[in-house]
Amino acid sequence: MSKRHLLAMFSSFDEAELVVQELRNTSIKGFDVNDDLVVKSPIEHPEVEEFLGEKPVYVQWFTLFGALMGGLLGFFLISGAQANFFEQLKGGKPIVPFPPNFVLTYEMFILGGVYISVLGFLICAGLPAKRSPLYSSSVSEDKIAILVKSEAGATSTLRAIFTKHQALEIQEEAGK
Amino acid sequence: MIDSSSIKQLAGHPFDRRDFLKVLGWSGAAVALSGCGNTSIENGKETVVSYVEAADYVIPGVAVYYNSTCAQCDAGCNINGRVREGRVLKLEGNAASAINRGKMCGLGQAGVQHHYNPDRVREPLLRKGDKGETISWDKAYALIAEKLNGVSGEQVAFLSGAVSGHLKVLLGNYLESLGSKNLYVYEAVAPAVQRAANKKAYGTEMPRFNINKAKVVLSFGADFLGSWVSPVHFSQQYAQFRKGVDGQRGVLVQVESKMTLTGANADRWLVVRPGTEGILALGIINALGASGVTLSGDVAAAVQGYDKARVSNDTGVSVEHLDKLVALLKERTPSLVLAGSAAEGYAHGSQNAAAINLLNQVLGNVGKTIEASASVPFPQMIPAKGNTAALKTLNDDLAAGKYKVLFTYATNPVFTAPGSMKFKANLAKAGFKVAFAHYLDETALEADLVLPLDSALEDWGTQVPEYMAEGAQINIQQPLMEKLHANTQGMGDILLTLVKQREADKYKDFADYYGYLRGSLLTIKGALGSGGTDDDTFWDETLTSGIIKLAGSAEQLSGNASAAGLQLPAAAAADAQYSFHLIPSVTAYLRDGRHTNQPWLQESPDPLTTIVWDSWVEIHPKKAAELGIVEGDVLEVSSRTGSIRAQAYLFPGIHPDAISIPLGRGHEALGRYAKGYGVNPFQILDAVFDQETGELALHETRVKISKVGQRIIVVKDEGAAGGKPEQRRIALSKSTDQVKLSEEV
Amino acid sequence: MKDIREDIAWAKINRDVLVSLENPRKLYWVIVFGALSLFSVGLGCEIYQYQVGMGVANLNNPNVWGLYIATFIFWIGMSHSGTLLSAILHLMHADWRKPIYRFAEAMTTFSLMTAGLFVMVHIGRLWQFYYALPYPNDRGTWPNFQSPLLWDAMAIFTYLSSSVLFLYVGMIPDLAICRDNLHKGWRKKLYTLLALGWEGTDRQWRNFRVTYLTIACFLIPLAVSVHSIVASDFAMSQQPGWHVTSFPPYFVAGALYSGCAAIITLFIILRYVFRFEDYMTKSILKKTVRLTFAIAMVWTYLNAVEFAAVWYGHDMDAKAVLIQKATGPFAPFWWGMVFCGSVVPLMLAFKRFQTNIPVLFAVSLLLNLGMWLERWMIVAPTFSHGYYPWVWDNDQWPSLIQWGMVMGSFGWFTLLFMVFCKVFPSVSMYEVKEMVYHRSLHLKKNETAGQGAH
Amino acid sequence: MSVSNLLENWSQFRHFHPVDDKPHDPYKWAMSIDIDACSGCNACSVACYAENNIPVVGKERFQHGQQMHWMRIERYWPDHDFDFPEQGAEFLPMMCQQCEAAPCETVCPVGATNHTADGLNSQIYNRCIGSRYCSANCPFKVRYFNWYDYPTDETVWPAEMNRQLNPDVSVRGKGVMEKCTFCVQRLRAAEVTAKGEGRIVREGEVQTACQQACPTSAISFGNLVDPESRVHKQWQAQQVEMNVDEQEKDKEPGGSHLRGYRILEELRPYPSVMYLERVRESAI
Amino acid sequence: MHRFLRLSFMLMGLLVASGSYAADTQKPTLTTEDDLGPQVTQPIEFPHYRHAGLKNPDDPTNSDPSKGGMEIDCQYCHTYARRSAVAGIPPLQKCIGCHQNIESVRNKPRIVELFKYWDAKKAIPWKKVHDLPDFVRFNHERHIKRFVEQQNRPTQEACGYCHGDVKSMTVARRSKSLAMGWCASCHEKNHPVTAEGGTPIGNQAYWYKFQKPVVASSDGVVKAQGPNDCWHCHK
Repeated sequence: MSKRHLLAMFSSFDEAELVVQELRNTSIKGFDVNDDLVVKSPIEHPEVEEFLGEKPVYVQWFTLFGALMGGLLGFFLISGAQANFFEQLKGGKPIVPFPPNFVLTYEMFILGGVYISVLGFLICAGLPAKRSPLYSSSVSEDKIAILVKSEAGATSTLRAIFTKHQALEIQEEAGK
Repeated sequence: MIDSSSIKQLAGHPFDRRDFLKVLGWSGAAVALSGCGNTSIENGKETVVSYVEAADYVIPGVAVYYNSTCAQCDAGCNINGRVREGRVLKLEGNAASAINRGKMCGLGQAGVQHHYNPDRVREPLLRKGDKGETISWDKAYALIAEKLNGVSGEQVAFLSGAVSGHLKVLLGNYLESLGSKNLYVYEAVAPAVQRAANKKAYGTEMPRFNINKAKVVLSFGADFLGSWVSPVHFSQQYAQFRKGVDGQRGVLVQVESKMTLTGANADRWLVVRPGTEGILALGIINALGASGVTLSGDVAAAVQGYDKARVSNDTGVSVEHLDKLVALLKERTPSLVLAGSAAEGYAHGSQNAAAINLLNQVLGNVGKTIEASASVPFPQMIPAKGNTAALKTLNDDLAAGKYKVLFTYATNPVFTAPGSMKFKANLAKAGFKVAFAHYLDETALEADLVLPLDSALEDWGTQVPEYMAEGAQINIQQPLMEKLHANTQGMGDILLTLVKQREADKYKDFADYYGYLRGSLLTIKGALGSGGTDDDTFWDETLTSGIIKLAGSAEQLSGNASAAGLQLPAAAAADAQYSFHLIPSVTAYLRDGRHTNQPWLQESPDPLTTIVWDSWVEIHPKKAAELGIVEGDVLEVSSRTGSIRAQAYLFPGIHPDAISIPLGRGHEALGRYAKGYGVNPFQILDAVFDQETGELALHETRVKISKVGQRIIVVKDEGAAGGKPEQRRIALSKSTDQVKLSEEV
Repeated sequence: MKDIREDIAWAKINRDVLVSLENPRKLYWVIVFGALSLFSVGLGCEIYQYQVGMGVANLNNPNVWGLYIATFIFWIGMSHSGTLLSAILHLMHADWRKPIYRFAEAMTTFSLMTAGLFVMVHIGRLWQFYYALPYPNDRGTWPNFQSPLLWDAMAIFTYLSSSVLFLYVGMIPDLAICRDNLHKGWRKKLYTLLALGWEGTDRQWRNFRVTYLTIACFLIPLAVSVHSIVASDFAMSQQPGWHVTSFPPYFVAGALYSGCAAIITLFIILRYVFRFEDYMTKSILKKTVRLTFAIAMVWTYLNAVEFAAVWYGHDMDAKAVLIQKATGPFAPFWWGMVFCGSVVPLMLAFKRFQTNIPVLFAVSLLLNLGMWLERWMIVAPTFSHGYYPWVWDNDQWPSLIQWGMVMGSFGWFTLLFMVFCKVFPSVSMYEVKEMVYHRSLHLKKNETAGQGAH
Repeated sequence: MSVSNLLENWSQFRHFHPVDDKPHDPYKWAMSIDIDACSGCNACSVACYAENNIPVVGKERFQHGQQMHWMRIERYWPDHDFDFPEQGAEFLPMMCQQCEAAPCETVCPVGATNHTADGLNSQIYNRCIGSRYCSANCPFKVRYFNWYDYPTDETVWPAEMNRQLNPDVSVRGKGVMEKCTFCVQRLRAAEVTAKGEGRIVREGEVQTACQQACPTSAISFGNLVDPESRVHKQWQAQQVEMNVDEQEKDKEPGGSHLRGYRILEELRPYPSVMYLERVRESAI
Repeated sequence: MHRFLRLSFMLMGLLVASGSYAADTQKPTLTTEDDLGPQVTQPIEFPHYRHAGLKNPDDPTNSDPSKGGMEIDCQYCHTYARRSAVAGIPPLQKCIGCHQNIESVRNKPRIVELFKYWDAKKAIPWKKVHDLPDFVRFNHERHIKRFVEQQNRPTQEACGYCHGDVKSMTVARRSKSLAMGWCASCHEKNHPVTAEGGTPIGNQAYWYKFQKPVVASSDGVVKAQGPNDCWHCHK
């Protein structure tokens, strides 16, 4: 079954919200609001998340893991090196002194946290990604876009809904 | 690469002087810190240098130690040279020596820098107009023979520094062969006045001073820790003296107008008006008499009138100090009174010295802390002692155009003669001037022929020290390494060649100076106390120890100095125009300036001012404040003879009426480390001489100072804050009643 | 006065900012050329010093660090305000940060890169620099982790890389805008590559929000730790004048202070050079100025506390250093620091100066000078008046080589910054849009509320 | 395995030195300098130049404070107002104090300076990168930095002069820190010899160059843990303890009659050099 | 969701692996493999195999000297190694000492060359094969003492630790890396620290290898690891 993409542009979040609500209320065959709908916006807009419904974010887990591993790696790398370096006794301090190791462990903790968070962001956000088949550069300017994916049969229904809500422009993937 | 003094291998081996002195692959010490753990062969160092033949004890990487004698000054310290792969690396003291007992001063250690000095003369040079031309030794000898041809003995003169041992013998023989009696032995800073005074007082020029046996040492400007007579030996005595007999620490009182290194170590440093040391000595005698010490008639008569008030007034030493000093001298015996160059550098220097020696007599120190020194039974080898009176005679003769041929050796009069003598101009009147030189110093530059000498570390010789520490001894000087430059020759070899020119037959048995030395010493083997041993063994033992200790008898010491003829002038009146006394200070390391080209000495801070690489004018802070002078102000110091410029250093250890400039710097030649650093105070010395001995009165020059208007940074080690400990526990001090030295280890 | 006008069209924002990326004005080239020349001077000095030895800097044995370390701290300090404006204000939802945080962050990054250079140029054997890096090697050696210098290296590395990531992550939506709007050769390719295919989908924004917030959270303690570690270089040592408990907060305050001053300077320059009057409004400037004033007072207080503590305490050596600072050869610079750092900012308390651009420009430069002097006065006097009296007051006036490198660092920083401004949008477009959007919503609400009240 | 090593020997790694540590055995090199005997003559300093390949920097660099003397003689005037220094000057030989808890060691970023088993504060030239942090943290300011490349400098070691260089000691190039080593090359040679013979280094078997030269024998050097050594006896007689920051004897009211003290010991670097106070006669 | 978990586990594994690697490999492992240095052309091609090589095993009487080696002890010629930190090169005298009595090879080209140097009293400019940087100080004497004199190992084995199997070479060639890690790898082994071993007893074991407890092996010999003090080799 071939899926087709449809992109509609709106001038405001309000319109887009209405569209999403309507799509959610209308049952269209071959189109699932939660899976096949993507809202693109030029700014970060919390309301988008609200009207699309809660979706889980996993970046924090990466962060936690990265920070802990960074800290552990830091401490053991440093202490291990101190314990094995040829010449260790310095300034009357213990071979494995805590204050310096804490400082370095702390830095490694942050380093791990930041690095793995960014990694997590890329993974969770699916970046780097190929551009989706339908894209309008006006999204990066001031338009809100709704990209839907549906079976070929459903496009006209969707199109009707978009038009109803004053879509500024509707793009449709060229037929194969 | 591992060795140290702990595994010293004193070379007790037959001397086959061929292969092992060879410089062997010395690349080991070159630039160290290249990259990381790179173990490939370093560029330019691909070859391992090996021996053809090697004695069994010569092991690469293990140092060999040879005993020899230090030639940096006349004290005659015995050294122990560390040699590795054919290079001499370091000079250490020979522990078997009575003189230095394994110790070394910095001047002596810098001997290696004399040896390796890049500015040494390497080829015989003949004057061609303003330039020197390299010639061969054969030509040089032929030239000397030619110049001497038809010249009578009176027209030849030899100017030498202090010289002793076989070199002196050979030098005498050479002059004799020339029919000349004109040997001038000149040393710019020798204790010549003292020798004369000692001779008068004790019957010997240089008795033994037992500082270690004295409970009180009263020194009139004798810098025995720095530059006086035999400093390393006296330093050891001083250390014992400080530990004291029975735990009673020796007390050192130094009387002088400018603080010397010894003064800086004194328990009490008494500043006196320049030239009044003799007055103080007589005042002390007078006070001692007043406190019950018996004085002989003439002494009592001589010191009459030197009452405390007058002495205090003349010298500037307070009555309180005088009383304390007298009490101390009376209470703690034996004591020792020393007369140093600072007391003697005046027109009445001999009188000062006599007064001071008289004090020893009165205190009963003669025979206790002043003892007869052992004598060397070979009078021809005892040192020809340098003085400045010789220079004056020579200068007068030169001015009269008396000499057609003049030899100079081991002295640099163009640099050290007082400016008032106009020595350089007079020197030009000599016909043909031959300089035996290590460096192209100021005198060598004036010569017509310059003959390069071996350094003391590559030459043979014997030396008899003037000051005998214990028994008499003859020091052996032997090469520690192969010649550095192919075309230098030993002074002994040169003299031998020259004397052969005159009397070939007499010396035909001696191929070289080494042969001469060995032959001569073997002939007196018996007298040296080794009659029974065979020649080779004797020779090996001699070279191994580097010292021939002699049984020699002690000279007689006369203990009846008389006060007859003691006539001290009243304290000098102030000179309205030239208001300051100039004290040219003799520093421990630079002395008369012959070693200034050794960078270790240049960079070794002057102990008192911590100044390096430069000259300075010491002036008392109060006087400086009066005159608006601050540290670094360039001052013009003018005497009647001339003027020099140097920067001021405010120094509390100097009489306000005096300024002091150190000797030894201000070279116009000599080499890269000496030329252009500092100024030469010899240049402005007036021609004033000691009335009795005719010695130059070094401290008699009067100067005036004026600010030039320039201010420069004084190059010194002390921080700009002036080295004040500021209540920090850095350099601590206690007085004797707070310590229990006898309990110490 | 408004932070920003609500009626700016989103498309105009794009246009205005994008225009700053192209067609540089003549003035731009003049600045770039000047910066390049300065940098070349510094580079020349470093090459000379590398060849001949550190001695050409006229350092000596007690005074071993000189201007290098002082300027190092200065640049490290400079970096902190980027983080402050960006991360702290982000967490606190102070949306006036939005038009100005981008360049502040760039400033953070570049001043860290400049600071790093000073660590390099001050090393005696730069060619062996890698000995200080912890890497397994066949010799079995490691750097000394007890050394505050190593903590420094680690902290700076963490801070620099995290700041770059923070800057970059925050810029992705803007890079996408650039990608979509610029159509010329290398730029297009660069932006396409860096935008990572950002399309502004809901999933991207969702993760973006969390990530950005997370990094911001990490950056704040990191920034504090970085500068307190720099303070540890001194405070962890035993030297009088350095061994001070209040050094870490003092350094952090000083860092924020100099950073804020630098932000004002750059704010004014950018506003003028790129004609960002609509975005970098006087209202925002005023807020920044007030923030600066507050920090200046914190710094002044901490300074006073430090001196007071030393004065009140029984540590004679530390006291001696303090007296030396105020009366010794460093006195002109020390009093200069007090004047520039504590007296000059009092001007910022006056309302009429808070938006007076020429005055603010001059003041901000003076503040920076004061803060540079502060760093020098931390480093140099202790060397010249430490525990050991023998080497006291042997102060060394820095040679032209040192000054050349200090100048060069300003050139290097300016150069980096100018290049950045032409390659990357120095005003965050998407966030300005957000700001405008929220303002207009707010306005609408107010209007409706107002109407209702009638 | 390093982690297992870490866990197995944890208590070893947490030792503080020298406070609760095992003593140095068989060697702890230490010195004592009698500044009453020291005449300030500088012979030690020159000996140090000769032994340790120290460059002579020349007038201009000396003026800039870039001198390299590992052993310097400090001259202090007594601490009160005077017209004339009637008690002379105070000379203090100052070199690396080989601290047991050396402030320089902890701060070196590359670990080029460490504490050795025989109680020395080592300086590894080939490891040093020249951050100069050690010097910054040295209370005595006895560390000297190679500001220029002296080995290649013709004015420092011209062609023949470099033949004097001691092959046992590295010649330091530009950019590294150096300092007094207690003549470690001699110590190590003696230790190796002794080891080959199955014994420890005997008293008097090894001398530092400064001690060897000192005309007044003001410097004693030896093995502090060897009860036979002079240094041990002196430290004991003077009641100077290594691991304290204030000596018991100094706590006595009115002070002690013992002369031994260590400079800046209140900073707790635990220096290995004990000085004996200068003495001046009270009767004059 | 599972995707993330899988990834997390992978990442964790990666970090643990790299972390443990980093923490566990500070010390080089003992390496004995060869690391050949460059071929060096010597002025005279000295045949080490003839002098030090094993005698002809097929002919224990070694009646034919042209076959096999002569099993001369390394120390016969390299006498300095046991007496000094540096091994040096034997003096020419050493070669001549034997060869003037061996008429059979007197006319071989290499020997003719050798005598040319001897007659001219010129040292042979041998090329360096083993060279350490100037800041590294290796003590030959100490190693010979330990291995040959105290532990009675064959000289060739002891020398071979660093110089390789010289007896099989013509002209010697560097065959070990001689880099610091290589040296250290050997010193990582446990050494006896008893008086019999020539080492003074004391806390040295503790100081030698700070973190390692002294190992008492089954034979009662107390052991510790080699010196871990930079100043032993770098001064």
